[in-house]
Amino acid sequence: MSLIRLEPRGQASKAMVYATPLLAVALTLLSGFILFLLLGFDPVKALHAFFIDPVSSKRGIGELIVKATPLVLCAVGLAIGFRANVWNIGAEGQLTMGAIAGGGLALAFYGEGGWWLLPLMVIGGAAGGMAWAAIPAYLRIRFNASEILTSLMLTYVALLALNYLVHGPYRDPDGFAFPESRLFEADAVMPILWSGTRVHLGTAFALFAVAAGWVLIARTFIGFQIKVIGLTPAAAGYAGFDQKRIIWLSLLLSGGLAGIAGMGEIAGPIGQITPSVSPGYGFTAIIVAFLGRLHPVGILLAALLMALSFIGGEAAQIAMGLPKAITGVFQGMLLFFLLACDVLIRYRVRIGARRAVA
Amino acid sequence: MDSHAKSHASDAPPPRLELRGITKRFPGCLANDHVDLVLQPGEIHALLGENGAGKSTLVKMIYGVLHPDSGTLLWQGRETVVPDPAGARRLGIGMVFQHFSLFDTLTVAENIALGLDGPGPMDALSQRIRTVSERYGLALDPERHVFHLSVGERQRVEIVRCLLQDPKLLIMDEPTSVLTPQEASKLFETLRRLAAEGCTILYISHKLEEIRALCGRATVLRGGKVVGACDPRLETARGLAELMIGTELSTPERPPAGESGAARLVVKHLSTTSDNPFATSLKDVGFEVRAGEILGIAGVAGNGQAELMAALSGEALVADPASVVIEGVSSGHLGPRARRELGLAFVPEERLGRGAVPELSLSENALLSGYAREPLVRGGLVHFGRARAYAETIIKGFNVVAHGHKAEARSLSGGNLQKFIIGREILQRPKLLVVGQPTWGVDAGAAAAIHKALIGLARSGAAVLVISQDLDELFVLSDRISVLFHGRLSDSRPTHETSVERIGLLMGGLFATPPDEDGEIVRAL
Amino acid sequence: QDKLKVGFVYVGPISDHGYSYQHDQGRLAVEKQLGDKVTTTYVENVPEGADAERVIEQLAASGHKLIFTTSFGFMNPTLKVAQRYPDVKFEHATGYKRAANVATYSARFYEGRTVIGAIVGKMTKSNVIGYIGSFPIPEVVSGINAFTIALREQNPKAEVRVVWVNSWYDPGKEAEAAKALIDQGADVIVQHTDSPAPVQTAQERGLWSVGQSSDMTRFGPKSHLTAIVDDWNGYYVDRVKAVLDGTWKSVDTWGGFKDKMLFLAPYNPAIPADVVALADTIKADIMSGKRHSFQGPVKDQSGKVVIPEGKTATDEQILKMDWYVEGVQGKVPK
Amino acid sequence: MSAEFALVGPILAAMFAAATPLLFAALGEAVTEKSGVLNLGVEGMMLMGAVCGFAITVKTGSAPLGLLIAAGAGAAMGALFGVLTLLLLANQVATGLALTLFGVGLSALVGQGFVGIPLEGLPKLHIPVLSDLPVVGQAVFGQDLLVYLGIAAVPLVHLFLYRTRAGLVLRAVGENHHAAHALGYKVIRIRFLAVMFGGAMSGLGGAFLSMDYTPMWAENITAGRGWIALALVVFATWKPVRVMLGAWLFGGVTIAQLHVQGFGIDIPSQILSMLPYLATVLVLVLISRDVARIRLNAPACLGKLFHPDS
Ligand SMILES: Nc1ncnc2c1ncn2[C@@H]1O[C@H](COP(=O)(O)OP(=O)(O)OP(=O)(O)O)[C@@H](O)[C@H]1O
Ligand SMILES: Nc1ncnc2c1ncn2[C@@H]1O[C@H](COP(=O)(O)OP(=O)(O)OP(=O)(O)O)[C@@H](O)[C@H]1O
Ligand SMILES: [Mg+2]
Ligand SMILES: [Mg+2]
Repeated sequence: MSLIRLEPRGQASKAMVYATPLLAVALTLLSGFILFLLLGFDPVKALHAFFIDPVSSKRGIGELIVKATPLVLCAVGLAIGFRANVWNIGAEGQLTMGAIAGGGLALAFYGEGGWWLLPLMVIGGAAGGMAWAAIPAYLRIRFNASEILTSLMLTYVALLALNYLVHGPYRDPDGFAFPESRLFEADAVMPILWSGTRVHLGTAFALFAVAAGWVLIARTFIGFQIKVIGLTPAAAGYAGFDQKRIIWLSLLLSGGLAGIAGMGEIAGPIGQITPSVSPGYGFTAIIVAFLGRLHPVGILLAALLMALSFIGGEAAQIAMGLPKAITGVFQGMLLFFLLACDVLIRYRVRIGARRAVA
Repeated sequence: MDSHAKSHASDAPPPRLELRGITKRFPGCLANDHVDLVLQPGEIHALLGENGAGKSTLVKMIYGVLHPDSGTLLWQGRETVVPDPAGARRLGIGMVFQHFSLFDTLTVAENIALGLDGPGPMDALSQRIRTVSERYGLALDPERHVFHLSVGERQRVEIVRCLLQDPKLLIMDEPTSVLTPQEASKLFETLRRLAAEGCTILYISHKLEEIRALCGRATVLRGGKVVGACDPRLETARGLAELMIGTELSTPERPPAGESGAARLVVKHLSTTSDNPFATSLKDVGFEVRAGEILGIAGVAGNGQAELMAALSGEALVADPASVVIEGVSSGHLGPRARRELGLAFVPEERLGRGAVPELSLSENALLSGYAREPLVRGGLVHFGRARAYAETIIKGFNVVAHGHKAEARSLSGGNLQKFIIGREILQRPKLLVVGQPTWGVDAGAAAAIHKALIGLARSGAAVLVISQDLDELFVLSDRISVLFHGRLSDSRPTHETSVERIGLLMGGLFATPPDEDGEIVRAL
Repeated sequence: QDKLKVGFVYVGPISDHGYSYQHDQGRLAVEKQLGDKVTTTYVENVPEGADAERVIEQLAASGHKLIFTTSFGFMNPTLKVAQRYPDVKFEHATGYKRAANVATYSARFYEGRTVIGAIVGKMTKSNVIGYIGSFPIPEVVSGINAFTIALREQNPKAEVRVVWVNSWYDPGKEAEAAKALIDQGADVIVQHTDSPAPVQTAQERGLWSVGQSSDMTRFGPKSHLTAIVDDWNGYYVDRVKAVLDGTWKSVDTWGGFKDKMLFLAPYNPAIPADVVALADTIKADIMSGKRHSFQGPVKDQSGKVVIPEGKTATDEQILKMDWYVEGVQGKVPK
Repeated sequence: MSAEFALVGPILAAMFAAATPLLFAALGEAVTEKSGVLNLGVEGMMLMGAVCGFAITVKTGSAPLGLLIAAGAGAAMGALFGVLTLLLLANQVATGLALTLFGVGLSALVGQGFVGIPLEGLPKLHIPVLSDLPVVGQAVFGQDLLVYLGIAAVPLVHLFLYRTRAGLVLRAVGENHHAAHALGYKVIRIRFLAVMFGGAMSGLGGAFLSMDYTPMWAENITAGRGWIALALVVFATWKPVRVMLGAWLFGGVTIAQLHVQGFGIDIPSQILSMLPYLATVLVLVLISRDVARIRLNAPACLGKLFHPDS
């Protein structure tokens, strides 16, 4: 019998819900301090570069928001699906399809755009992501094919499709045959919300998604159905909740949000269609969703933290030549601590052996 | 070894097992409070108590699944720590769990091998399984997967698993709640034989008549404490029940049925096919339930009850809409929600995990089915205030013991959760209520309350259909009884024109019949 | 006086021993030669997307006065940042857009391909050449064409089979592509991807190979004929000096052998002396301007003359090249 | 025509090799998942195996030692995952993804000094007559040793899972952890071992890449193969033999599309590159309709957290 053991709490501890992230960050700082020290970097400077420098200017805060935007959009949708046991891990592909569809509209109406073009692109982006997510949904419902596998495989297909398009049909005719589209014209570019930064309209969509996601989860009957299906499918069947509808709903919703995220990237900070629209936002969003405990507000915070760890890694490279690889290790540690500390919400740690029996 | 015994005269053989001051605390509840218990070799000893009295907790500690916080355990006179179930098995303790510890996708032989230490090669084990199961009359095919088996057969697996290790103490936690009377009496024969061979049996059941017939001693637990001991053969069932609950038991009155009213549920030529090869297909089932009456459907689980429940609730749709008619509306093609809106309410056999979501609060569980007939959802938004109020109405109206509407469903004892679910359905004022196994595993007090509520509902003009394997219960509740066997339903008989024996015989199909003629014979009887 | 801060943005890890590695060698040359007057900073593994602009701006904002952005995908982000930081000088590799404070530079990689085409033409026995392409961009397509023209000049029966792996660096995929080409009869593997896997595969099968980006001899000493190696050292040192001297101007530099922006890795000793001599002659002719990689008449796959007799391809034609010359199998993906 | 036919042997040979890293990783993950644990960190574990195996081989010159350490490194990553998910009850999906992120970074860090160093591949089997047989000679008898090891692991894992008591206990734990606990099995310990086995196999899969397939170390050398391996486990409904068939299907289509390109057929390479993914989805759709079979093989407790007192 071990000396340290976990004892279930009768009820989840409210205090721990808020305390554990702080504890995790403290542990990360401590172990980061040791890691940097061991690798021969000034730990105080490194941690400062990681966590403080990036957010000590308006531009930095703006960049943090820009980076968190697609993560929030993808993760809110995914979280709704995960709550219903719908394992969409292909948000990256849906994001890419959103970029392909939304960006395709920008190119199709190049030179003849108007105020209507951007709304059309948003709809197109959402539709592209939804269409891509509809395939796993259909295959799951009609053929019982695991959406884990199909959505992942379709991600690779989407990335290759994007690659094909930028080398072919989407290629800038005046671009010396380089694999990029034209730069979008003004009508097809997301307006900047915060001047002097790159914070764009996509952020408003992300915030709206957080609010709407919260209402959906916490207030609506659909949200209740999702919860029941996720926890106990048999009870959902008993209550008459339509699982197929929820599978469709959650895949289309997460696909649509991912599509908007992708379209927001190309019409926002990128401004054209390039072969790599996303550095893995769709995958990172899965971690974000769980770090945020599948709750929209939690996701917002988790996305900001993830974004900070990415940007902090760059800042540390620039400020003190910390190699990129260390960033990955450090990020992994942060995530491990965050995930591990959550145990304290439902369990309390008991030290000392169980009373030896008889 | 005997000389080590401390508390007994050195010439008397020590008891097989003695518990002294066993205490076990769970977060928020004291499940066992200084429990003392003595079990002699060869005795069949009953452990009685209401739901949540702490019976399962106590025997799990004997078997090494849980560990006491304090107290001592003496095995054959010697102070012993049971570290884990494997240790218990080495001592010669076997246990059949209340909730089966079986693995659905493994075969019978594999399941049994998992419960043995050093089971040897599979072929030899299969042979041993056959031998033992024949010797005790517990037929089993070692090669079948468990999810093919009926509940009764599953229990046989557990029993055979214990018997294979020649136990000196066999613990049985509510074994008969899933058996037909005939199966139960066969089990009793087996147990008596084992006892005669010197094996001690610790027997937990809520069926007090059984206890009276089987056990030579009984220990009664209430709120985790031992509150008494007796010889059950000298007590009445009522007396035992009152010992358990500590107050007087009220048995439900059954006022005579009034004029039976309009047919609320009409089932005609209901046949099902399923892409699940392990389901029992229903074959041309037909019956009707009228306003004001209770129809009982008897039968051993696995004869199509699950399929019938699903076809009635709408969880499974049937090909011909007209084969299920609710309130005059052909409903075979309607889902549960639409059927609820027609006036159907439904209590499934599985409470936790179908009738209620374990992790959700009672107010959310009130919403689970309450949304259909109570104004709990408005414009797509949940009205949590009303859901809470509804939950509190149920809790109050049905004496559900729980820490208010915020309590999670899994924190309730089986009986209290069942009262909550039945209350939730009844308070929706259904025109038709379908109930599966209303009191399985529920203690006598709660069972009486549930029976009273069902009868009350019927007398107030609703139609009630009860599907159960507990014949005593069906005879208390029903106006008419039918039997479901191999997917076919017999014609119904008024309860007073038939007997437990006859129905029991039909349920077991204990007559030689070519399978394709089952239906005919059932009908003929 | 403060040292000049110079920033470098790489698309891959500096440890790739290929494209980004070579750029970083240039940075190290700057440090070595001008270390008392400059400090350098690099950011590796920068994705070509929304992140690039942030990294570039971060460098500009943190006092870097000269910033090299070393991948095509950084073109538009570089220009956007350059607009906001008019007093910072930018150098963008392989792009075609310039501004007052943005210069561009690239190497005439195709010149190297002409030389190896001649070598391979002499070395092949099966007359089937396997060519592993990364992405069908003009730089790679013009390389294939320059190679094929020189190849067929030596060996008119030789043909080139191209497999695109859609990646600059994926050892596994490149090895698989090399195997497939070898199984189809190729006895020389030429690559325009950055990992040494094709060289290793050719060595294992006992066949010839040509490396890319850096000297890959040690991955296949028996197989590696030579490699086209990028060399940014001289250019980077020159440009940093220009900033220090105040003579920096926005120009477009497209340098070849003559400008020392590329060179060939040491020839495999197994190459016969006459072939080495031939290669050296061609190289010398290119440097002296006597020879051009695309010297008319050049026919496309349909047999149509695209570059007439007596003419050479214009820079624009090369920069936009999206067609194959005769002798290449298949079509350019579009 | 005959030219194309002559390619059957080489295509098969290349297919067996291309499938090997997937096979190792997916077999290991199948065992892990059979015990009820979903570890999405395969990519990270493969990378750690790849870099450690390579580094040790370079440093010591001993390939067997390198393989051993690769397996050990993968197992250590698995153990880390086990500590987090089995002892500290962290969410398995998120922890697996974090493990991949961590593995990518750590392997790059460890491998910094090993980039650009060449390594001899592992020895190939050459059986004098058999290896020279037409068509199948190369494919069946001329492969690298690890290729045979991967294939040999299939029946071994199958026998372990379905013919030994330990395998039975492992499946039982994945099927119903509460029941297994009630019977006295150490659910957490068993799962820990299964996760470490999965890690070791992933490590070997990664080491095959860095020590044999393309004997070198480069950041991210696995290039997403860990994800494909994960998908193959679902594809195979957790059955070892089907894992192998899935790996062959994927490897085979990958190789075949490269040949199609080599012949100069006028289909964009990106479209051809989609084929392995699409083929996997297609076959999955065809076999998924048998709900009962999936139910019979899917570990019912997959991804669920277990605590003995609740
Ligand atoms: N793992 C657990 N954690 C917390 N409380 C528990 C746990 N197991 C049982 N309890 C509580 O301990 C008490 C005794 O439970 P136990 O299962 O022993 O009752 P029982 O007498 O077997 O009831 P029943 O007749 O319903 O089977 C109950 O209040 C129950 O809620
Ligand atoms: N998502 C939820 N899950 C579970 N319980 C909830 C949820 N949201 C609210 N509740 C609980 O429901 C109860 C009442 O919620 P709410 O404040 O919406 O209703 P109210 O304001 O009392 O009702 P009314 O709208 O009629 O005024 C509270 O106890 C709250 O904790
Ligand atoms: Mg109990
Ligand atoms: Mg209110």
